Amino acid sequence: MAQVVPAERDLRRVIGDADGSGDRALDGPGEQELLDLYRSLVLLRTYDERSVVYHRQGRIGTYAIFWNHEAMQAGAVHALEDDDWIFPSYRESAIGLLRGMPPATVLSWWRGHPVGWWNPADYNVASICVPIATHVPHAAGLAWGKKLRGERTVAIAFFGDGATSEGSFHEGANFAAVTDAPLILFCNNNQWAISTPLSAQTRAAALADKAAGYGIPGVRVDGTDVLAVYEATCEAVERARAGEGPTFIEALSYRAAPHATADDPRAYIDLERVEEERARECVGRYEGYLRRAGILHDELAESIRRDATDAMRAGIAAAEAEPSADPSLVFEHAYVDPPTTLRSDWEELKRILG
Amino acid sequence: MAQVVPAERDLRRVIGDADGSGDRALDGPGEQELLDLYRSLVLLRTYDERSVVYHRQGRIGTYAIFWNHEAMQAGAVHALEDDDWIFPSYRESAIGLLRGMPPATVLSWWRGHPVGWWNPADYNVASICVPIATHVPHAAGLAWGKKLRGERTVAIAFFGDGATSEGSFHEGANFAAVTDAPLILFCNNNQWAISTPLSAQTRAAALADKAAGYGIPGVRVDGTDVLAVYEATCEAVERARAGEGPTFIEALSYRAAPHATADDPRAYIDLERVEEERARECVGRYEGYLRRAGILHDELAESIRRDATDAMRAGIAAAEAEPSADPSLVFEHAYVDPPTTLRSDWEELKRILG
Amino acid sequence: MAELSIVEAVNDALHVELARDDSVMVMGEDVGRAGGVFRATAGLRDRFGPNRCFDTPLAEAGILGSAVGLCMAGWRPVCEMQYDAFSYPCLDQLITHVGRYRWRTGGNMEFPLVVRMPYGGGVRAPELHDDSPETYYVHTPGVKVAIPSTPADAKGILAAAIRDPDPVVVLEPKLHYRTLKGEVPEGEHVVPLGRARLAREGEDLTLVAYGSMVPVCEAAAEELDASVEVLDIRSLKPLDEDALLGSAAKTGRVAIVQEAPRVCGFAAELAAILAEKAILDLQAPVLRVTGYDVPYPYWQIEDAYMPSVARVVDAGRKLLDF
Amino acid sequence: MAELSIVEAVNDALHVELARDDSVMVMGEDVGRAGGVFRATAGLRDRFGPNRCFDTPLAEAGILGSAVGLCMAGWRPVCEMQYDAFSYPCLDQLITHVGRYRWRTGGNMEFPLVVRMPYGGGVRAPELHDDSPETYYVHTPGVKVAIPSTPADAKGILAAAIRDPDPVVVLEPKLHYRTLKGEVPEGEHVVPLGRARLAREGEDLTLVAYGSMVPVCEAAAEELDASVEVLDIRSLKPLDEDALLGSAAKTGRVAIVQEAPRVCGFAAELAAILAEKAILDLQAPVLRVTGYDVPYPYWQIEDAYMPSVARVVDAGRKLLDF
Ligand SMILES: Cc1ncc(C[n+]2csc(CCOP(=O)(O)OP(=O)(O)O)c2C)c(N)n1
Ligand SMILES: Cc1ncc(C[n+]2csc(CCOP(=O)(O)OP(=O)(O)O)c2C)c(N)n1
Ligand SMILES: [Mg+2]
Ligand SMILES: [Mg+2]
Repeated sequence: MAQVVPAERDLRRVIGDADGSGDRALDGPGEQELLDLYRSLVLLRTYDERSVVYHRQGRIGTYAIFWNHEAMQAGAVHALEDDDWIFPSYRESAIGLLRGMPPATVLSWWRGHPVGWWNPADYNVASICVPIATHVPHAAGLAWGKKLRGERTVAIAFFGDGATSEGSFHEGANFAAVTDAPLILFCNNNQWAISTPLSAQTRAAALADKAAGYGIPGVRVDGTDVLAVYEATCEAVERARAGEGPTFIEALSYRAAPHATADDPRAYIDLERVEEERARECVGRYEGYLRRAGILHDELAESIRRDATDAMRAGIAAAEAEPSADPSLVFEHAYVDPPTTLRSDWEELKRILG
Repeated sequence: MAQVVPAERDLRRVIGDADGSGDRALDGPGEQELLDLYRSLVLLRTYDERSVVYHRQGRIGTYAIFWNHEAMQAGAVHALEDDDWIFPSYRESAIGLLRGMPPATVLSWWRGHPVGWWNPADYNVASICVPIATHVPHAAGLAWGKKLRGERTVAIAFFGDGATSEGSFHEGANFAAVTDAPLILFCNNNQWAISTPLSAQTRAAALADKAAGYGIPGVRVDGTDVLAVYEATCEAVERARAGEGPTFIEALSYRAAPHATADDPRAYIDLERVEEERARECVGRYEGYLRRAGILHDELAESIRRDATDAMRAGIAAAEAEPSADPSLVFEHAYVDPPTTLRSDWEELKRILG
Repeated sequence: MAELSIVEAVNDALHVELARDDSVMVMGEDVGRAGGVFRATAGLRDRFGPNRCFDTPLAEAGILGSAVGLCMAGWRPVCEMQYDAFSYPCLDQLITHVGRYRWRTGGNMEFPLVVRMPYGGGVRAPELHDDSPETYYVHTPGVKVAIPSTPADAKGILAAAIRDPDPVVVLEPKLHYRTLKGEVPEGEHVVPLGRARLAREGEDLTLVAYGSMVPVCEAAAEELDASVEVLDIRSLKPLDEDALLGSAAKTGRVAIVQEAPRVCGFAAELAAILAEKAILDLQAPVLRVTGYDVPYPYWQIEDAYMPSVARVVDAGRKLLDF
Repeated sequence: MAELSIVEAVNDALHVELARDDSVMVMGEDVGRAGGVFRATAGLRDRFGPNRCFDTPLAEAGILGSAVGLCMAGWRPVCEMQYDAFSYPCLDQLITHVGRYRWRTGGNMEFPLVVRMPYGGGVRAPELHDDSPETYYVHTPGVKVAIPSTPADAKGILAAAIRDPDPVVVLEPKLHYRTLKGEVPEGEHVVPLGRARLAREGEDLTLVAYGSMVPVCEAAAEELDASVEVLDIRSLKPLDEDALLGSAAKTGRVAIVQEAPRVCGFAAELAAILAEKAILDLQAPVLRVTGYDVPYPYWQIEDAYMPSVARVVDAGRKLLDF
């Protein structure tokens, strides 16, 4: 009888328990880098928490909350160089902040304002992908195309557990594997796709078990352990740059917030489990680690948080200071060389708008 | 570093070498059943070889050759009961013969004649699926739907190695796994998708390695060993009926004939390898096994072949005796309750055709 | 009769039809535990069990493809696509199989499935939550397409689609899901496909629309200083050609309003029918007021994209002045 | 000038464009080792290497999706879909990304990719090798669509598509791939998108078509006892509206011929444009001669499905007698 063999069953961890048991030191990052990573976590956390407030205040539209996903996003991005490309889903909407994108840009995106649309080449961050998993082949194509040009660029695509059910995920992963593309398939397994639990999404014991089907390594990490994510991604980047092709990383966490501001999870979620997860959320875990290691103390933490809060305050102010968008933009940007009808349509509309 | 772990690396075999070393007896099938299996193989082989001739004679259209795939088709179907459903691709176009479908029906299909369209419920054989892998979700839905109704029906979907790259394969396999559908995913891995070799299709060491990603067993068999195919499928059927869900079977063979009558593989294939494969083709291998076991002798073999040839002769005669199709059929069958425009379109066309 | 919103009417239809016929089942992303992201399927899982209201994996082609197989097993699946633009992955199954399978069996098997989804813009949503994809569906042979504009029709047309022996795609105007309320007959209520609805009678000008554009036309009719007829097509395929030609014959002036991009939109089909069959009745050009041939814009400027009352009024005036 | 078939002209265009610009690459199923199932890509792999003519896995959404990423890396991918109906799995990528990505970057990134495929019926092939899918493409904002009918245009339009900074879908009439030969300029040859071709001049009646229906119209023009103009649209988006309106103004009688199913076909778009902008010029109804709204039939009766010379002549007579 055939067997189902797991890829890497045990979750990789670097950060230990609250009492410090199990903490592991990482080769590589020094104090400054560890603190930079903390800054990124705090920036993302602050972005997320402020955005929920802004939404309630009617200052941004529907918003996909990423509370407790910060460790996956920051841990993975810190393993990359700035030339490496990031392909985010809506869940990683603010990941550009880690590449210097102004908060106002991301806030504008959620405000449905055209200044929220950026040039991917400015940050090596692709546009936010709204339809599930359809950006996975883009990332495969970019990684492969860069390799064909002799560049050493690596790409990473972020997607969720639900996304692994889509044909696009499958086709993109296979393309990347077949072309030995330097791609990291980063699966944020928060165990929910809106109201659908992981058990209704797959029968696989672990999502990383999918990797073998593409002939690539499948790695499992604790997605709330930013250092484990960082370490696993570093290894994947190394393999990719060495020409060894893609890696599938499954980062296990738990969605401890609503799917988005429009969602009410009380109808389907286990609230006790949510409480547990909120108690061990990823920013606090890392903060504990840094404090235990003597790298972080109250004052510094406070100033990092203040910087992030200030950045957000400036960001929303800048976003709100944008003049309202010109309706002529309806007709812009779809084509380099548009059909002439778009011009006459705009002339007519202008006349009617008066 | 993560590992790529195979499902079942060694090919399962029952039939030994030409000298008889390695032959294994199967529990289960008696002499009659073994001979019935032989009859099926010969019927398929005869269908295939005659069809290539008919095509050359201009009596059927383009035809997808399945020479040396007979063991996979017959071996798997013999493991089923008649109530079980078969979902063929174009490569299994004549599989209905094993369920009593007249050769004329299949020949008519390749002749582009409406009498080649059958009612799937008459044979529990779905329509031939032309677009790659798109029937996999159909098979998943049928298997699941039958289970929901409390029936004990099992379904099997046949597809190729190339098909495993399609999103439809992935989505169908996952649906079947998640619903514990009694489905057998039967992959005819003949190592080519037209001119594309397996190595350009996947980086997986074995296609059966994909099974773990769906949380289902992945089995590998020698696809030219009809008894190995039979045995592995019997086990998969048993699991399915026991409520244990789908099995992925990878049957390894080699496409030792052109993809279809329109294809010239000399541009891309290794002709020596083809010769080797032709020398150990599946019908001859089974014939050797039966002879060594004393079950088959010249006279019986001859009469079985004659029956098949007679059936084909009668089949093509019947297909060619069909009156030519009525153009009114253009407007039939798309709808139970068609838009009225179809009727007026036909009235107009009739007037013009005169 | 109860006063219901459109999404409540959809929910009502599903409750009635699942109770009436135990081969009807609902499937889709988040239709079960959550009752659908718009709550169109609320209460079904509790009432009929998880097999009759099934939370699928996140895979639209898988949903529609399995639905084909479910039909073969005797079910009548009602598939929800979560949003218009997320239905595109299912187009392959729709075109290659849903519209052809019955034909492929020589008319021997039926595929009485329904694909339903919220469609259209104006809801201040991020990208790809706003499309009007009816052309992709209506151009596809073997499927029927309907787009209701009122709560009563939302219920009655969905019921008709579920009972129809052929595959039917139903697009529901999400802009009015909760904002448009109306009387809806209780219990079984079926509005046959293939019949247009005269939303407003008039003599001078016909405004033709369906779905979310019907209220826009009604408002424009109010503003225009003429006797304006508003024809709600509601069933795109089969189409009530007689109603269209009848109204054109009566008024001689027709504007067609659609939210989708213009090129090859359904308004083009209606205009082409008029150009062929009403040419002697027409006293003016046939005008189309449509979305533009560009991606649906980010929401701060979506109002400029959507056919507005002002644009319809402008077209109406042009026709009346012609 | 060489006398080439359509598929040879396509092959010629690819050779010239790959030699001219080393960011152009060809990708698709069987395009490399086999040179394409129709041999449209023959010789490219040997000449330019396996990276510039790449045999992809069997996954159409994967092909088009990777092509999007390849554009981001500076490539200009030319994607082959093996047959019309096998392009449907790529519709999702086309609609959600190919047509929107430049817009989504505020016009900062270009996606100069091409999707090319053989299309259409009449080739005695099994199911799903015969579709005319242009509506799905032309209705999609952000992409351009062209369908040549002659060898020279097959080369020149493909070259224009490859050089175009926007995504372009090119459908090639497979019925005439090998049977229709014509003079094709050697070396670089570009036929700009957006210009129709007057295939035949006439005074009494205009037959409008593109792709495989152009020869049908030319044959019908011969049979009709009148001065018949044949307009080869060839670029569906951008469209040469002036050529269409000009011919309609001249003859006052227009029939539009398309192989695709009727409802929301491109003939509807052209008829709608005429109904809006040529209403005073028209001396007769605008007729459409199209495929029917049914699945493309099995090949023994496909001739009854395809718009025939007899059907076009019949429409022409109706218009002339009107
Ligand atoms: C193709 C497509 N189908 C459906 C949706 C609607 N949708 C948005 S988020 C979501 C759930 C995604 O779950 P998962 O992949 O686990 O990512 P998560 O949201 O948990 O990060 C769904 C179904 C979509 N955006 N795209
Ligand atoms: C969706 C789709 N794309 C492309 C094709 C054209 N095509 C027909 S057979 C084939 C190769 C299939 O290879 P495989 O799955 O290995 O099956 P085999 O033919 O070897 O049995 C291709 C590309 C198709 N039929 N459907
Ligand atoms: Mg998730
Ligand atoms: Mg194969």
